[in-house]
Amino acid sequence: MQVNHLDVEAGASANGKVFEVEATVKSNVVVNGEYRKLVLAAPAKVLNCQPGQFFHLLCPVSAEHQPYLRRPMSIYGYYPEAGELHFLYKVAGEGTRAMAMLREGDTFNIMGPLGKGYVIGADWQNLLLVARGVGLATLAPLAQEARRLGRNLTAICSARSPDVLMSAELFRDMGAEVITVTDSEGTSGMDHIRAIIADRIAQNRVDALYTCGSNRMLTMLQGLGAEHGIPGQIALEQQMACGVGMCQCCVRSFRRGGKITHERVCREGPVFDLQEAMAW
Amino acid sequence: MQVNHLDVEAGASANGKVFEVEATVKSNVVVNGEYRKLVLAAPAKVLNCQPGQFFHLLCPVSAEHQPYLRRPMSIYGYYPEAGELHFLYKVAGEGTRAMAMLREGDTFNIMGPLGKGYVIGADWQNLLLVARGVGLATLAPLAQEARRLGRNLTAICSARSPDVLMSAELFRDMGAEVITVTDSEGTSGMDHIRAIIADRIAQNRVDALYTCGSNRMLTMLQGLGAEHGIPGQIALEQQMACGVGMCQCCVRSFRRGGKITHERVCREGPVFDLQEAMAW
Amino acid sequence: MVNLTTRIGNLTLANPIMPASGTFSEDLADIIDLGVLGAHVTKTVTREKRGGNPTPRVCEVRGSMLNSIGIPSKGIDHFIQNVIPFYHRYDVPLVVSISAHSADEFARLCEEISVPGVSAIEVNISCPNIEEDGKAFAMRPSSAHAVMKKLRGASDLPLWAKLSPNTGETTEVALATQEAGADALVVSNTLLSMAIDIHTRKPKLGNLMGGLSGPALKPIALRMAYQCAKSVDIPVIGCGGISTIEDVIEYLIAGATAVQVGTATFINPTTMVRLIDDLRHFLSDQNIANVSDLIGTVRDADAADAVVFMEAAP
Amino acid sequence: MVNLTTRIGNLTLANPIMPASGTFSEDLADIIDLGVLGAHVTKTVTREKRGGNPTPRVCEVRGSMLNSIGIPSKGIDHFIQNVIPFYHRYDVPLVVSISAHSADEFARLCEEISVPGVSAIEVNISCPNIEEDGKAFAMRPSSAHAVMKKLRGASDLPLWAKLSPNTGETTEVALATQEAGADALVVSNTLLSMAIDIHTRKPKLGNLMGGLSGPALKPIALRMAYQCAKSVDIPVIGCGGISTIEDVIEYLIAGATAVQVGTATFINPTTMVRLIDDLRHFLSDQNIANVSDLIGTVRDADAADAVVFMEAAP
Ligand SMILES: Cc1cc2nc3c(=O)[nH]c(=O)nc-3n(C[C@H](O)[C@H](O)[C@H](O)COP(=O)(O)OP(=O)(O)OC[C@H]3O[C@@H](n4cnc5c(N)ncnc54)[C@H](O)[C@@H]3O)c2cc1C
Ligand SMILES: Cc1cc2nc3c(=O)[nH]c(=O)nc-3n(C[C@H](O)[C@H](O)[C@H](O)COP(=O)(O)OP(=O)(O)OC[C@H]3O[C@@H](n4cnc5c(N)ncnc54)[C@H](O)[C@@H]3O)c2cc1C
Ligand SMILES: Cc1cc2nc3c(=O)[nH]c(=O)nc-3n(C[C@H](O)[C@H](O)[C@H](O)COP(=O)(O)O)c2cc1C
Ligand SMILES: Cc1cc2nc3c(=O)[nH]c(=O)nc-3n(C[C@H](O)[C@H](O)[C@H](O)COP(=O)(O)O)c2cc1C
Ligand code: FES
Ligand code: FES
Repeated sequence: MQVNHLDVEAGASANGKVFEVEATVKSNVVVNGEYRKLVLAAPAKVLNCQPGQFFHLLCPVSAEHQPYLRRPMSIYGYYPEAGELHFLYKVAGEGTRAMAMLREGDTFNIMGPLGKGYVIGADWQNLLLVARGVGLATLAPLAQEARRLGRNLTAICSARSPDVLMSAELFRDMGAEVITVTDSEGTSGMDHIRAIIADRIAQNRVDALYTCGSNRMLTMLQGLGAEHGIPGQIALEQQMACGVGMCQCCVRSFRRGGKITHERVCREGPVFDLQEAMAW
Repeated sequence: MQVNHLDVEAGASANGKVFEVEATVKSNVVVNGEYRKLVLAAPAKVLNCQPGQFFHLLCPVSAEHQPYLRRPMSIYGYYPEAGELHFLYKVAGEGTRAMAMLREGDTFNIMGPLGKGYVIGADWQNLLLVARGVGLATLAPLAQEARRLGRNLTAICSARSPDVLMSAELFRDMGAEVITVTDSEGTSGMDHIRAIIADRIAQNRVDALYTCGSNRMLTMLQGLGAEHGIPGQIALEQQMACGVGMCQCCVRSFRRGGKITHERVCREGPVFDLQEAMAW
Repeated sequence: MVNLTTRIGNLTLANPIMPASGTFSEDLADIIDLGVLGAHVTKTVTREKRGGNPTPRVCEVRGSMLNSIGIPSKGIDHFIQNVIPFYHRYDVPLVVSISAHSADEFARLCEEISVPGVSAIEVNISCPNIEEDGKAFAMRPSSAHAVMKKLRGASDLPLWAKLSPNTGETTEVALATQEAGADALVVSNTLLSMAIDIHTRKPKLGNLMGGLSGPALKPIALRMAYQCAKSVDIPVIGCGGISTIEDVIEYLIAGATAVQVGTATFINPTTMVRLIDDLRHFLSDQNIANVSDLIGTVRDADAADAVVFMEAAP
Repeated sequence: MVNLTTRIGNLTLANPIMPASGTFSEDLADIIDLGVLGAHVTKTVTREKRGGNPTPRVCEVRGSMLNSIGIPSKGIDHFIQNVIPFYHRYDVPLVVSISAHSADEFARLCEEISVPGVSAIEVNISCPNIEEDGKAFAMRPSSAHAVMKKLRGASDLPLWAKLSPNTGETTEVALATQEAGADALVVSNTLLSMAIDIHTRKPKLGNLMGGLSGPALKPIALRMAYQCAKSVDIPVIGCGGISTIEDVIEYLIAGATAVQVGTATFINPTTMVRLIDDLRHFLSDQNIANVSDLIGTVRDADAADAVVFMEAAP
């Protein structure tokens, strides 16, 4: 169905910010039961990424799976030196099922990097992020960037049970202080997370809040941020067709200057100001 | 695209003549540059075939090839003891290109056996066939059947040049007398073939004529048959959708009882009376 | 345990799966047991013998097909003597599809074909009306109404009107046929299309244009089935691009009381048998007791704002 | 060596490949050089600000997609101040797509948008005409004629009328728009369709129904392009399901003077660049000097009887 074409040099005077390229699969393995990690060998030109940006992926067509549109996926890791691009994904439907079929050596058509990522303010020393589930994929590069910039990072990692807390390890490896909360231990409720954060804010240990969480997480963090005047950013999702800003299918509503505006998640986002985002 | 389902037991009281089954590829190799031979492991129930019958093949869908309709293909060989079904095919377009991708161990959805095959009259001792190109696939099982019935067979094998005369070998193996004619030697012209056959007819050595040849071959054999009162049969082709007689897309015109009739190649054929067939 | 029966007017079908006209014949009995189907629907027949269109009569397009078979027909006598008796052996309602180029001939055929063994008549109004400007009866509410009215007078059998996707007035035509006495709607026939061989530069069909069927047609025919089910009171039979159980369920939820399977049978001749089986499993897996519990359950008031499912965090 | 230029009325395009409205924007400049395209066609704009339809606005169907974006618009002032100037940097004709719900508002918009930098106006008449019964202008010859006539009076720029596949009167509408002064036809827009999530039982689009685009639309839009090219004298621009060079050639052979590429750009953003390249290679491989030598060369008189290619024997 899709046209499998190989790295068209798409005209000399394009901006050269976003590329459609054929990457090569290095590995594609199950991590932690629920998630899969895809490691691609990708050309340097697409590895100039920002944390929070995403790629738009052309999932492979076969007799069993025939996804048509591309699928948006956060960058889980970008390593220009190693020429690697990582994705962490959960098998949800036709597209991700097709992705799960990718084998070492297969080519995989990807387009990116896309969208606006997280920003770390020059004077923000203490960053706090709250991640759950696949949201980890979106926030991992932020931790890496925080370390590069020498900022302190606290990561609150939420999961169903302690054994799926792979994020904890990852953030610890990146030098973050990690707090784990789980459903099975009854520690992942909003009230409890709020209390943890409020406590740190009281100690002046939070300059910015980051998340890509759920509705409840958004509402809770908005409340905290507003109350204490702490800036925050959230990565949002929306169904996408083009992924680059042309089709206007991926709009969401935002509160800005007392009015409701529509913004494209693929272009103005996927990372938005925490206070402007609207619960849904 | 297609539904890949596995051997539905399609209701107890079906006639049980034709089956949709998943066969397994044993090999799929190039023979003689222009042709490919596909060997399948197939269940016994589909191996109760007649020479001249065909199967309707669901060529595999991939990112590169997306054939939709099935493709009709003559049975090149059926071996109930070995559980094997053979096809000989030429890569022509999307469907046969997809077939050429089949690898050992792949499953392949086939439907058949279909159509009416060649008939060998009880009192026909001396059979003569004229085969060219992929037509060999259609006529090979006839030679096998002739041997089983202890009839004499003469095979006139026509080809572009002597080195593509793989049919000669095959028919010789089946105990036939083989006459080869080739374009490169200038022996494959209709006049020459006609002369060879007329000569044998004069010697009373031809009781029936068989072919699946071209228009020119048809016209030539019709002339000979009519002149000498020798019966004959020809296998014809036509584009097919259903392959079993439902859609009426595969009709061709025939001369019968002074009138022109339309017959379905998939159902009333693909083998028809030589004199009734019409040049096209 | 689960109840697959469905009612089309006064006919009760053992299950909602039946073939589409022109994609089914006695020949399929070589492969499946025709006795398991919800109904048998025959290829459209005309009163007179007809030859059909020139070959090539089919071609494939990306993931679907075009056909311009036309309506080759051996005529009504042959049909009554040979085809109808074949189906006597099955305890399955026989639905006969008919067509004609004028309303009067249509009505005559309808009357003549109303013989024992026939349970319902499907009226293929997608053929050109040569008495008017050659546009198919199904294109306009007025011509659809006129022909259905005549047919209604010609037979007491249930009349199923088969609509065309080529019209811009789907609901108007649906309402007109209901008003003229149709007992059910079949939605829909094939959509006028074309394909050209870029090497020979010839149209791929001998008749230049032909009807699109198969998966590509599904979203269009589904929309029509939904529109019809919303606007008429008679049952709607969905048809167009059905090949999987998901397709069947989608049509039922949209409001179809039964479905017809066409092109998919060419790809997998056992499709209908499998769909009946799959439907049984789907219903029991979902604890749905009756097929009828699914019909028309589309939550069309709740369509918008489905933003919640966009959460990545589970 | 090969000449890719093509003429749409008094406009000469460097090549016949351009984007379809709503599937293109300044943003694509991040990925390809917009300067290589035959024309730039912008997303339909309305006079007033508009919000567009509720989400979800797209979904996929087998091998194609549906959309119900609607026409979110920042209004004409924003468009004139921000969008038109962006395209000044390219030496490529700028075609602005406009729409409105009444003929008068349409004409006002047409006049106001006829500013320097705009080479042609594409008239999206697939939107409902709220002054009549809410059916789109493109559905009927009369309403298409009326609105085009008003627009013709409102601007001296070339007017391209974009037709809809939802009508049953394609050639009648085409003739009516020509007669009202259209300079070219774009054939066609998306086809009304539907999809339902069988698990939630909700329509997959927030707006219930939406337009089918992508490969499934091709045989339908190609048929329309052929019908239009046969019946009108003004150029026809083919649009619908184009993603490969074979698709482009098929439209040109059918009679299209140029083509628009829509959904394929979502799948491969470099599609148009590749098609221009492929077209050049196709022509030179086939020893065809000019794109124009292909246009309308369909051998429609020779369609039938193509039985000869069925020979197995070579
Ligand atoms: C910016 C962004 C970043 C994302 N990052 C990740 C990630 O790192 N890891 C991960 O597992 N998932 C991520 N998602 C969600 C991911 O895109 C969906 O899980 C995926 O598209 C599902 O496709 P499918 O075919 O398997 O599912 P289906 O349900 O069959 O998809 C049907 C359609 O809905 C769309 N869709 C379904 N779920 C979502 C969703 N949550 N967001 C947007 N579109 C959706 C699909 O793209 C497709 O078009 C991200 C989404 C966005 C918008
Ligand atoms: C009864 C019968 C037996 C046959 N036996 C053999 C055989 O043993 N070996 C072999 O190599 N070929 C045989 N053919 C021809 C074979 O079916 C075609 O070569 C094949 O369908 C081409 O498909 P494609 O997708 O590769 O080509 P495409 O040209 O892409 O096919 C396009 C469409 O045209 C149809 N088509 C194209 N050529 C033919 C043709 N010659 N006959 C019927 N339909 C055609 C295809 O099925 C398909 O639907 C036979 C045909 C028939 C009818
Ligand atoms: C080869 C073929 C022949 C058909 N013949 C008829 C016919 O005679 N009468 C009719 O009403 N519909 C006919 N149809 C249309 C089908 O009944 C059905 O409406 C259409 O194919 C859509 O369903 P599908 O997508 O499941 O095939 C035919 C379709 C095909 C593919
Ligand atoms: C997301 C999307 C938005 C569209 N918006 C418009 C539009 O604003 N105006 C318009 O005339 N056509 C619009 N179209 C229709 C396209 O211009 C084109 O006619 C149609 O998609 C068929 O071409 P394709 O199959 O190549 O996509 C839109 C199509 C899509 C997919
Ligand atoms: S996905 Fe097309 S604008 Fe965002
Ligand atoms: S292929 Fe359908 S009747 Fe012969």
